[in-house]
Amino acid sequence: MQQHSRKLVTIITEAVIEKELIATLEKLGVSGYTIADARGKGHRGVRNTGWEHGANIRVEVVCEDSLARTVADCLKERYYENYAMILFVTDVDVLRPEKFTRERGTTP
Amino acid sequence: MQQHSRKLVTIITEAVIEKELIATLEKLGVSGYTIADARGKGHRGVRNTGWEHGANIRVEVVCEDSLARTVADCLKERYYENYAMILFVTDVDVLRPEKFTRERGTTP
Amino acid sequence: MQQHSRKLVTIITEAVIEKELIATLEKLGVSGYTIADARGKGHRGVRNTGWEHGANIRVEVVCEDSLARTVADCLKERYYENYAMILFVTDVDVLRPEKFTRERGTTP
Amino acid sequence: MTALDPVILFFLVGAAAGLARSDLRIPSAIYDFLSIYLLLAIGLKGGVELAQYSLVALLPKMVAVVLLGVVLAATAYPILRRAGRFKRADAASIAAHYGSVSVGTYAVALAYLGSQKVEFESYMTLFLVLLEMPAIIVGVVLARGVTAQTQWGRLLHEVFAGKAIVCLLGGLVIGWIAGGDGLTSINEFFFDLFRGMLALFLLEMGLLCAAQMSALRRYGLFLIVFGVLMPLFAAVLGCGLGHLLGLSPGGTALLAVLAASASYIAAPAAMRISVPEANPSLSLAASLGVTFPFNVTLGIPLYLEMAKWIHRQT
Amino acid sequence: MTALDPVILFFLVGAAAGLARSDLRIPSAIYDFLSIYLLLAIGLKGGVELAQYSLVALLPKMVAVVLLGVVLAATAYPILRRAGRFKRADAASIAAHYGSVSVGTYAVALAYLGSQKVEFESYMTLFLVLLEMPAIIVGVVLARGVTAQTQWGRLLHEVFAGKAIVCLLGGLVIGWIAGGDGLTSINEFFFDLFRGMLALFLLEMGLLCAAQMSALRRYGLFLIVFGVLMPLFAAVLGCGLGHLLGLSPGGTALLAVLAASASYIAAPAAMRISVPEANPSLSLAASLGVTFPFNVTLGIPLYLEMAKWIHRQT
Amino acid sequence: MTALDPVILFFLVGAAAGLARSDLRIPSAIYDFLSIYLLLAIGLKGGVELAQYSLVALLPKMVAVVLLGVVLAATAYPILRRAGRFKRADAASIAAHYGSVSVGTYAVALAYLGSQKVEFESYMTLFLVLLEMPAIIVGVVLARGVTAQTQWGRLLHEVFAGKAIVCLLGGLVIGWIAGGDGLTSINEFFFDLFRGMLALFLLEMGLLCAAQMSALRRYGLFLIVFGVLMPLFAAVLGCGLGHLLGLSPGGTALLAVLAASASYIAAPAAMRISVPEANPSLSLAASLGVTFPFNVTLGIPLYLEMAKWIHRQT
Ligand SMILES: Nc1ncnc2c1ncn2[C@@H]1O[C@H](COP(=O)(O)O)[C@@H](O)[C@H]1O
Ligand SMILES: Nc1ncnc2c1ncn2[C@@H]1O[C@H](COP(=O)(O)O)[C@@H](O)[C@H]1O
Ligand SMILES: Nc1ncnc2c1ncn2[C@@H]1O[C@H](COP(=O)(O)O)[C@@H](O)[C@H]1O
Ligand code: NA
Ligand code: NA
Ligand code: NA
Repeated sequence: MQQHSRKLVTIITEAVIEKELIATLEKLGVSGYTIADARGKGHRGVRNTGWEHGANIRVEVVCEDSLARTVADCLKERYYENYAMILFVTDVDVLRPEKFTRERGTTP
Repeated sequence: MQQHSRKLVTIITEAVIEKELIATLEKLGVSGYTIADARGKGHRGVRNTGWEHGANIRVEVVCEDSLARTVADCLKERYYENYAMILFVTDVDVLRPEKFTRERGTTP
Repeated sequence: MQQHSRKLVTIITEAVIEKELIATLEKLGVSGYTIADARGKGHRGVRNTGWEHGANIRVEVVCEDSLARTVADCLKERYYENYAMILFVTDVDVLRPEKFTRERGTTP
Repeated sequence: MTALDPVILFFLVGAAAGLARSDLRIPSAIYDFLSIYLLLAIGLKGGVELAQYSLVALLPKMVAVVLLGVVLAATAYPILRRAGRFKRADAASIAAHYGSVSVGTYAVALAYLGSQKVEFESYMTLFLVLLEMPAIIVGVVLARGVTAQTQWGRLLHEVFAGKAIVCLLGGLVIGWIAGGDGLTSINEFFFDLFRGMLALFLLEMGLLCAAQMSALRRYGLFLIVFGVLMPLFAAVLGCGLGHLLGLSPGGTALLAVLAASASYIAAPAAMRISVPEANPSLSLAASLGVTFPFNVTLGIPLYLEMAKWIHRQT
Repeated sequence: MTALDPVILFFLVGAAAGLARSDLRIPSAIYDFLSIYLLLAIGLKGGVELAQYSLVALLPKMVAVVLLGVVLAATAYPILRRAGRFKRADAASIAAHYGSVSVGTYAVALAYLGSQKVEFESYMTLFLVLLEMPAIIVGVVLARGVTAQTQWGRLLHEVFAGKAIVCLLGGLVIGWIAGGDGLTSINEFFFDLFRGMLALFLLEMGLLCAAQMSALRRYGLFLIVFGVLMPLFAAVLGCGLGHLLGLSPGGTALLAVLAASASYIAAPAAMRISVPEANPSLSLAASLGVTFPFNVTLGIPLYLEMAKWIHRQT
Repeated sequence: MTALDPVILFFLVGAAAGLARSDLRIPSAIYDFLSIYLLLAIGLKGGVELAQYSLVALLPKMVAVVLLGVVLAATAYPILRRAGRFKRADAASIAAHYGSVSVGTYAVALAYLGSQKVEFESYMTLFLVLLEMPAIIVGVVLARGVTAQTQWGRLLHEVFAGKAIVCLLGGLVIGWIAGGDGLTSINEFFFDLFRGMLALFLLEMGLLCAAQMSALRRYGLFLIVFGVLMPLFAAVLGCGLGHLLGLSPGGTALLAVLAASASYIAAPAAMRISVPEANPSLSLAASLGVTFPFNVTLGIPLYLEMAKWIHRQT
C-alpha cells in the first residue's frame, strides 16, 4: 500500500452553526467533510441536551497541510470568540491523495 | 503507562454496505471495530438524508501495521470504484496490545 | 498558525457507565470531553442493540501528555477488567493550548 | 385551576425529574416529532376556520399584531440595558426572545381555553405566525444597527424557512384548502391525540426547564424578576390591543398569551447566528427557565381573567 | 380530485419546504417508525380479509402477478438502454426499480379508494408482497447475466429478510390469525391513525422528493419523460391483467397502481449491493423525483378511471 | 388462548424476524418512546383508581410486597450458586433480576386481563413500583456484603431517579391528582392507543429476545431451565401472597405475574454499575431470552388459572 500523508482537521462545535460552518469550509476549498452528532463539555459548559441549541457536532476534514492551516486560522478567527468550538489537527495517511487536494477555483 | 503503538484505520462510507463491510473486516481478522453514524460530502456528492440510502457510517479499526495495510488495500480494491468511501490511517498508542492483534485462524 | 501539541485520548466503552466515566474524568481534571454514540464489536462480543445495555459510547479527551497518561492508567485500572472498553492515544496539534490544560484544584 | 390540567402536571413531573437529576430523557427525535406534530396540528386547526375570513379584511389586524411584536422587543431592550445592565448584544437578544412567541405556551393556552369552553377567533394562529418574525429583526437591529454587514437575506430565510413557520403555514394552507370535512380522515391523529402529544411535549419541556436552573442561579435575581414581570406587562399590552381590535374575550386572552410568551426555538437559533456575541444561556434561562413555567401554570389563567375583565369594562 | 386529499397536500408542503431549502427534517428514527407502521398496518388490514380466501385458489393469480413484475422490468430495460443510452448496469438497476413496487404509493391509493368508497379485493396486499421481489432478480440478471459470481443467497436474504417484506408478511400473518375481532383492541392505533401517519410520511416523502431535483437537473430530460411514461404504460398493463384476472374495478386500479409504482426502498438497497457499479442517484431521481409525485397526484385517480373504463367495456 | 392475542403475535413476529437475521430494527428513539409511553400509561391508569384507597390502609400490603421481592431474590441466589455453579457476582446479579419486575410483562398481563374481562385491584401498579427496587439491593448485598465500599447513595439514586420509577410514579401522581374526569382529554392517547403501542413494543422485544439466543446457546441448558422454573415458583409464591392479602383473583394473578417476571431495564443498569464483575449477558439471556417469552405466551394465562383455582379452594 503506497501511502501519502495528509492532515485530519477535527472540529467540535455547536450544532446550530452547522450550515454556516460547512459553507465556510467549502469556500476554503475542502474536497469533502464528515459530520457526526456529539455532546460534551468545555469552557462554555455542558452541551448535551437533545435539542439543537445544546447539541454539538463533530466535523472532520482531510486535506493538505497548507489547507489545514488555512482552515484552522480561518475558523479560529471567525468562531472561537463567540462559539463553543475546539479544533485539533492529526497526521493521517491516505490511499488516494488526489481525493484530498484543494478544489480548483476556490479562494485560499 | 507503558504504551505500544498500533494503527487506527478510519473508514467513512455508505451505510448501506455496513453488513458487508463488517463481514470483510472480520474475514481479514480484525480483533474488533467501532461504528458511528455520520453524514458528509465528497466526490460522490452530499450524503446527509435521514434514510439509509443517503447516510454514511464511520468505522474505526485499531490493529497492527501489517493488518492495517491489508485492510486498506483490500477495501481500496473492493469498494473504492463503486462506493462512496474514504479511508485514512493514524498512529495510536494503546495500553493492551494483545487486544489488537490479528485473530487467529484468519486469512491475511 | 502557531500550533501546540497535545494528546487526544479516545475511549470506547459501554454506554451504561457514561455518567460514572465522566465523573472520573472530571476528577482527574480534564478541561473537557466529547461524547458520541457508537456500536461495535470486541472481545466482549457485539454491542449494537438500540438500547442502552448493548450500546457503546465514544469519548474523546484532548489534554496534556501527563494527564493523558494519568487518564489511561486510571481507566485501565478501574474499568478494563469488568467493562467492555478500549482506549487509544493520538498526537494532535491544537491552536489554543490554554484550553487543554489541567483544571486547577483537581487531584492528579 | 389549570394547575390541575393534566398536561400541566406532565410539565411539573418533567421539571421534578430534571431537578432530581433523573436519567429520564425524551430522545431528540421524539422531541422533534412532537414539535412538528404540534405545529402542524395548530396550523391545521387554524386553517380550517381561516377559510371563513378574507385575508384583506384581516390585514389591519395583522399589521397591528406585527407592530405589537416590534413594540414588545423595543420596550424590553432599554429595560434590560438599564435595569439589567446587560451588554448591548445580550439585551438585544433577550428582547428578541420576548418579542417573539412560544408555540408550546400557545398550545397550552388552546388546551386551557378548550377545557374552559371559551370561544376565540380562529385566525389567532395566523397571529402566532406573524409574531414569530418581527421581534427577531428588531433584536438584530438593536444589536448591530442597520449595517450592510448583517446578512439580512440569510436571516429572513433562516426564520421563514425554519421548521416553526414552515409547519405552521403548511398546516394553515392544508387546513384552509381541505376544510373541515376534508380533514375528517386525519382528525383522530391531529386533533384527538393533540393533548396527549402535548402532555409528552410538556414532560420534555419540564426537563429542559429544570436544566436551566444552574444558569439561572449564575445570572441571578434580575433574570427571574424580568422573566415574570415582562410577560405580565406584555399580557397587558396584548389584552389592550385585543380589546382595541374588537377580539372576543378568548381571542383577547390568546393575544395576551402570544405577547407574554417568549420564544425558545426560532429566536435562539436566529440570534445565535446573527448576534453570536450574545450569550445564549442568558436568554434561554429566562424564557425556558422562568417565563415558560410561569405562563403555563399561572399566567394563562390570569390572562384569561384579564381579558374577561377588560371586556366587562365596556 | 385527489389534489385536495389532505394527505397529498402534506406531500406538496414537504416538497415545497424542500425546494425552499427549509431546515424542516423528519428525524430518521421517525421516518423508520412511520414506514414500519404503514407496512404493518397495510399487512394487518390485508391479513384480516385474506382469511376469506384459500391461497390455493389464488395461486394462478399470484403467478400472473409475479410474471407482471418480470415483464415490467424486462420491458423497461431495452427502453433505458436504447432510448436512454444508459450503461448496462444503470439500465438494469432502473428497470428493477420500476418492476418492483412502492408501498407509499400503495398506501396513498388505499386512502384514495377509501375516500372514493371503491371496493377492492383484500388479497391485493398479497400482490404487493409478491411484486417486491421478482423485478429485483431480473435487474441483477440483466446487469450480470446468470453468473455464479452473484451471491444469490445473500440477495434473496437481503430482500426477504428486509424490513419491507418482514413487516408486510408479519402484518398479514397476524391479521390472518387474529381476524377482524381479534384486532379490535388495536384498531384505533393501526387503522384510525393510518391516514394521519400517512400524512406525516408523505411530508417526509416530499422533502426526499425535493432533494432529488438537483440530480434530475443533472441527468436531464429523459429520466423525467421515462418517469412519467413508464408508469402510464405499466398501469395499462396492470389494468389489462387485473381485468383478465377478473378483479373488481377497485382491485384492477390497485394492480395498476402497483405496476405503475417504482420502488425506493427494497430495490435501491438490493441494487446498491448486487449491482454496485450502477449509479444509485439515477434510479432514485426517477422513482422518487418523478414517478412517486406523478403517481400520488395525477396517476392514482387516472388509473382508477382507466380501471372503471375497462370494466365498462365488457 | 393468549397465543392468539394479537399483541403476542407481534412478539412472535419480532422474534421470528430476529432469528431470520432480518434487518428490521425499531430505532432506539422509538423504543425509548414506547417504554416511556407504557410506563406513563400504566402509571396514569393506576393513579386514577388509586384515589379511592388510603395509602395507610394499603401499608401492610405494601410491606408484604416488598418482602416478596426480597424473598424471591434471596431464594434464587442459593439455587444459582449451588445448582447453577455460578460465580457469586453472577448469581447475585441474576437473583436481583428475578426478584425485580418487568413492566413489559405486566403490560401484557393487563392487556390479557382486559380481554378476559377480569377485574383487579387498581393499586397493583403501586406494587409494580415497590417491587422494582428491593431485589436490586439484595442482589448488591449478596454480591458485596454490606461494605461501606458500595456507594449506596448512588445506587438508590440510580434506581429511584431511573426512567422506570420516575415515569411510573409520575403517572401515578398525575392520575391520582387529575382523576378519571381530568384525564378524559388524554384518554385517546394514553388508553385507546395502549395496546397498539404495546404491540410495537413487543415487536422490538421479540427482536431483542432473538438476539439473546447465541448467548443462551453459550451458557447452556441450566439458564433455560432456571428461566422457566424460577417464574413458575415465583408465581406460586405470588399467588399465595395475593390470596393471603385477600386480593381478587385478578389481583392475585397480577401479583403472580409481578413475582414471575424478571427485570431487563432497572436491574441490568443497576447491576452493571454496582456489581460490574457480574457478566451482564448471563442475566439478560435468562430474563429476556427465556423468562420474558415464557411469561407472555404461556405464563400469564397459567398464572390466572392458578389464581382462580386458589380462590376456589376457599
Ligand atoms: N479538552 C477537551 N477534550 C475533548 N473535547 C473537548 C474539550 N474541550 C472542549 N471539548 C468539546 O468542544 C466543545 C466546545 O468546547 P468549549 O468551546 O470549550 O465549550 C465542548 O462542548 C466539547 O464537546
Ligand atoms: N476530504 C474529506 N474530509 C473528510 N471526509 C470526507 C472527505 N471526502 C469525503 N469524505 C467523507 O467520505 C464520504 C465518501 O466520500 P466520497 O467517496 O468522496 O464521496 C463522504 O460522504 C464524506 O462523508
Ligand atoms: N480492534 C478494535 N478496533 C476498533 N474498535 C474496537 C476494537 N476492539 C474493540 N473495539 C471497540 O471497543 C468496544 C469494547 O471492546 P471490548 O472490551 O474488546 O469488547 C467494542 O464494542 C468496540 O466498539
Ligand atoms: Na412574546
Ligand atoms: Na412497478
Ligand atoms: Na420478579
